[in-house]
Amino acid sequence: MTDAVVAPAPAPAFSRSEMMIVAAARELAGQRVCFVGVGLPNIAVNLAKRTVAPELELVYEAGVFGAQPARLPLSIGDPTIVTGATAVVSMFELFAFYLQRGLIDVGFLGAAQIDRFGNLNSTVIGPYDAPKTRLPGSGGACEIAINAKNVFVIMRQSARSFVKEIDFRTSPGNLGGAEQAEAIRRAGGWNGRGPSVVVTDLGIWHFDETGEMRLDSLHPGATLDEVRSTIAWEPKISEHLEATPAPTGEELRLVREELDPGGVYTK
Amino acid sequence: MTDAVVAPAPAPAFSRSEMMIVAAARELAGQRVCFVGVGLPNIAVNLAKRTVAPELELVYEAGVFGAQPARLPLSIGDPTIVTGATAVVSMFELFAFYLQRGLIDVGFLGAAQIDRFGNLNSTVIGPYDAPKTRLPGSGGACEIAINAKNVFVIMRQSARSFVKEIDFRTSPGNLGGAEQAEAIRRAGGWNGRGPSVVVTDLGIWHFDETGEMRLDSLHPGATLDEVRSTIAWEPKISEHLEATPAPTGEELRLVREELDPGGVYTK
Amino acid sequence: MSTSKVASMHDAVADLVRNGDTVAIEGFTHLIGFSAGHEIIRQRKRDLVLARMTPDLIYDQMIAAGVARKLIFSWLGNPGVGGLNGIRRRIEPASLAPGQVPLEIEEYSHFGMVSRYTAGAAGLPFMPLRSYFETDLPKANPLIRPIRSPFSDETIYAVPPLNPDVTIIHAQRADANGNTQVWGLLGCQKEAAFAADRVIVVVEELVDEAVIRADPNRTIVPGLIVDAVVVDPYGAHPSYVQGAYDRDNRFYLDWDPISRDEAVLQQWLRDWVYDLPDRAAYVEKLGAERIASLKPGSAPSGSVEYGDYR
Amino acid sequence: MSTSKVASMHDAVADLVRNGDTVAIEGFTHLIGFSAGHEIIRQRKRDLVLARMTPDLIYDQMIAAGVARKLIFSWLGNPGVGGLNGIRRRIEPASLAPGQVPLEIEEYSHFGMVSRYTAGAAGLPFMPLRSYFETDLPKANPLIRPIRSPFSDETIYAVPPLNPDVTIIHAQRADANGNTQVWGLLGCQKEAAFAADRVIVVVEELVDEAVIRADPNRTIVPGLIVDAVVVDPYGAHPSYVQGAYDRDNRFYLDWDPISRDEAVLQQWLRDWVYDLPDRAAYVEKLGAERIASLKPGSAPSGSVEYGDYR
Repeated sequence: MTDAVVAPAPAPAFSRSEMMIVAAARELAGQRVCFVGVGLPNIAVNLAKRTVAPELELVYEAGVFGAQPARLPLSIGDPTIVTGATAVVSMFELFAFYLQRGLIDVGFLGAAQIDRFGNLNSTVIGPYDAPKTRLPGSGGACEIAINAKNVFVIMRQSARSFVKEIDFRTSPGNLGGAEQAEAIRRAGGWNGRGPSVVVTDLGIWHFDETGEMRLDSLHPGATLDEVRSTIAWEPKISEHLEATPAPTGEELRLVREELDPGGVYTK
Repeated sequence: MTDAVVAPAPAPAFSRSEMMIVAAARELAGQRVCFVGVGLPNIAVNLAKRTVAPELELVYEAGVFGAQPARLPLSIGDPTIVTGATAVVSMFELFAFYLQRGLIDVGFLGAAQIDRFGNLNSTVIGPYDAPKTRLPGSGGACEIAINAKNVFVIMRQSARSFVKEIDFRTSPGNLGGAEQAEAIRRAGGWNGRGPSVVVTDLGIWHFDETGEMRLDSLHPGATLDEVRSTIAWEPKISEHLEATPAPTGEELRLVREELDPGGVYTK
Repeated sequence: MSTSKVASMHDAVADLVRNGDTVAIEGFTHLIGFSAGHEIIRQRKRDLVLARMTPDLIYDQMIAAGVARKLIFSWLGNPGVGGLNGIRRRIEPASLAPGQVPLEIEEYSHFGMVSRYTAGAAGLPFMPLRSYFETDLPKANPLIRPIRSPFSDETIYAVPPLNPDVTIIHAQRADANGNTQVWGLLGCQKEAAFAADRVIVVVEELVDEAVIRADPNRTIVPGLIVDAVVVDPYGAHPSYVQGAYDRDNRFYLDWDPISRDEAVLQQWLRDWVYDLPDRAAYVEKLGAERIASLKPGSAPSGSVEYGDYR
Repeated sequence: MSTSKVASMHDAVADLVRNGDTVAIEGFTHLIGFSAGHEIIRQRKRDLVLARMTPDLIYDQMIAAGVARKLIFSWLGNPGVGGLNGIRRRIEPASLAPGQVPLEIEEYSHFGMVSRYTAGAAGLPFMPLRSYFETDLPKANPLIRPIRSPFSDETIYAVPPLNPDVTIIHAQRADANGNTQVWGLLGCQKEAAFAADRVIVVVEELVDEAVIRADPNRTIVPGLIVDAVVVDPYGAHPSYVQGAYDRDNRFYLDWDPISRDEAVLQQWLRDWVYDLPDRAAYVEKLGAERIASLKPGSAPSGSVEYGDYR
């Protein structure tokens, strides 16, 4: 490693999952209080805290504020998120006094299905009463989508998950479009402004003025054809489409050595 | 004191306040969980725990369950009710999970005014908007009267306090009579059955089948004339009126030496 | 003062859990009452309505063992691993055995479940919450109903109280009277216990009443509402107990292949539940080495001063 | 990680308490923020709406000093002693000075006040409760309103949220970022703090962040919602701090005669508030002997094990 001082190392190879996690972590720059979900959000948020957002306060729905996990938590209720945390409270308090009160800046969600307006399904594939695939259900996702000020979504693209119509609306996004969503959110006194970014294994999507997803950045190695073939609708692509900067060596080191040495999320 | 073994000591002298406190404490025999109010109830309940009801669990609205005060608490929030208690919780939990849930057997109340049906006023003398005397108000008294399974009342008799019509109903008793009160309590899902005893400086009152106070026991030294002259209505007197047994030497010792050495409540 | 409520797990479950009961085993990832769930399987209880925010491995096992007719929940999964295969086979029509009755489900969000227990614990006929707006959950569950504020003209949602016949919680410690203390994640155990008619507390350690009274702010459940105290060290395995042992993640990973095959799952139940008398035998079968591997390092809370006031 | 929020009481009150604000100083018999109340008097704040379950001596002093136009409360008294004479003189028409505007009052029961703070802390438009049936309180206060359950056809009552502009609480300890821990009586401080727009925490002791993080279950208020941390030892005198000092009952008894005479009361305010710069001067004036007489014996909580998981 000593010669790295005189000559930069060649750009490291990385997987698409690694790119997705790194891109999601970077989106957290400047955010203050983040509600951490299970799975990919968990690793992305923990990476952000070690890189772009050291001041980030991690809130876990299990009842933890200000977690400082010494290892990547195996689940959102891992004992490592308790030891050394700032506060550990009942779930009633967490959901009522932190989330519903409007103290959460970012809620980080995954889902099985998403539509063009960022509405999410994590409940069921097929009819509710006779499911083809029974998924975990809401957990806290329904109320996070309503009460976190901003919602970040992280999920892999595929035509089965980026669908024209989701089978069940677990978490409201921009509903039928931005105008309607904004009116309903305001009238109903929701804390949340809805989804603001969707990070996938192919790129980074934000929402345009109509409330629809728009591809703003394409990950290295991904193509627009790939993007289109993994979405069930004709996607909007930014006129100023950017190229997502590849993961840095340090980002990859953190993911591979500290956060996911077993490669559970990054393979 | 050694000759007490061969000849009983003469009955000790006692004040009317002492008789009232002792009589109230005795009523707690067999009760399990008691919500302790400020003032006279505080000393009566602490006496009961040291005599007829050692198993009594003391609940203080300040948020304490299973208090074991090492001294007579100066107020219902004294630090001595915390140290050595079984549980200390927020006031939301105390009122919601203990009282409103129906776990309290006896709520012990005082008041400035009472009517024949055991309705209580601790809010105001005179009109609410232009009070002659502004009293403390409900505190927990309103919800104790509704949600404690039984309500014990302790107060000194006087024509100003045992009145035909109370100026403000802070705590509902038997409303306009037993039949109405029972119907309303049942229909409204109240936990409480209403007042069951009123202990005064002159005697012990229970409630008859019409829901009206009836004198069942007269304290030593008190007369029926006195009882009548300190009540603004013509009181019911039991056909089987009993004589309240005088305080025992041990009861008086506990009150005078342990519970109220300053004589604050017993003078 | 303290009548002992200490009982064996066998007796506690035999006396307090009845066929047809609504049973809540609560504990959110932390302090999951596996030993109690196994005893319910072993005693072949039937027609239970099982309530739990996260019906993870323990309810997958119980439902696969046939104890339940209905499930009330908010998140159905093997946390950090995947799905719950035993339960999915009772829900997805394609997986049901011929003639098998599907498991009835009643579904909320996490805050909805927490609010149901809170209403139950508080003796309230409903609890209001700002969830469910513009979602399909109220359509899927008619017990999620709109309610209008009497102050602001806003319409939000309400859920009804959930009052289990029996709530079972696992804790670090209790005294013989059932005064129970927990630290680390608190989940909704307090609310679920106060909401219940009967409460079983399972603990790692039985302590003297004086230990509880030395730190009354740590008490989450008073003996007043507890019917039985079961002393079952390692009773929360493969979940964890803050300060005592770690989650046995290997088992969570192992459960996925075990539970994918109904026959393998049933064999697992025979090996680890039916053929064992109690949790002590389970711990012995697990082996001292595996147990030892779960022990964390030390991180003491420190002591605070309550003061002696006389 | 932790930007310091430590401020002098003067600066905290000057920056965060504004004329016309709704201010809640909470702490039920325990941890009453006398030093904060005195600073509000000293800075001659005006037209405050004062909220507090039990407006005891501190609000009697503040209202007599003329800082308030309105009081929101549930029990008005000198606990264990008698009435609050300063406040009564502003309520009872016979006692009002000629031309003096009476104090506006808004009155609840204890559970009503707690429920108002809870609704405020939870972002709810109302909180339901089973109080007020067949009492005159809903007539006296039109903000206590009936609400019908969407499940049981029962009608109970509801109270609206109470969201103070500023909540001030006193605590045993906090770190410089405002992460605050309390033991002993908890009252409704957590709810009042989460309900507020701004929060001032006054502590007996400033501790390192590591002390807080060693026992996260004791944290009642996170630094996230705290605007200023004031270190004011003995700031709760004459009320008490569990483990640190006892209630100074002599002062509660003394206050009765002092407050019965408006002139004596005003002289007391000059001697003990206006003419002193801060709490340190108050403690010095009180004297070391009196302070020492309030020290309790020792009753440690003992330590629990959180476990180090890496």
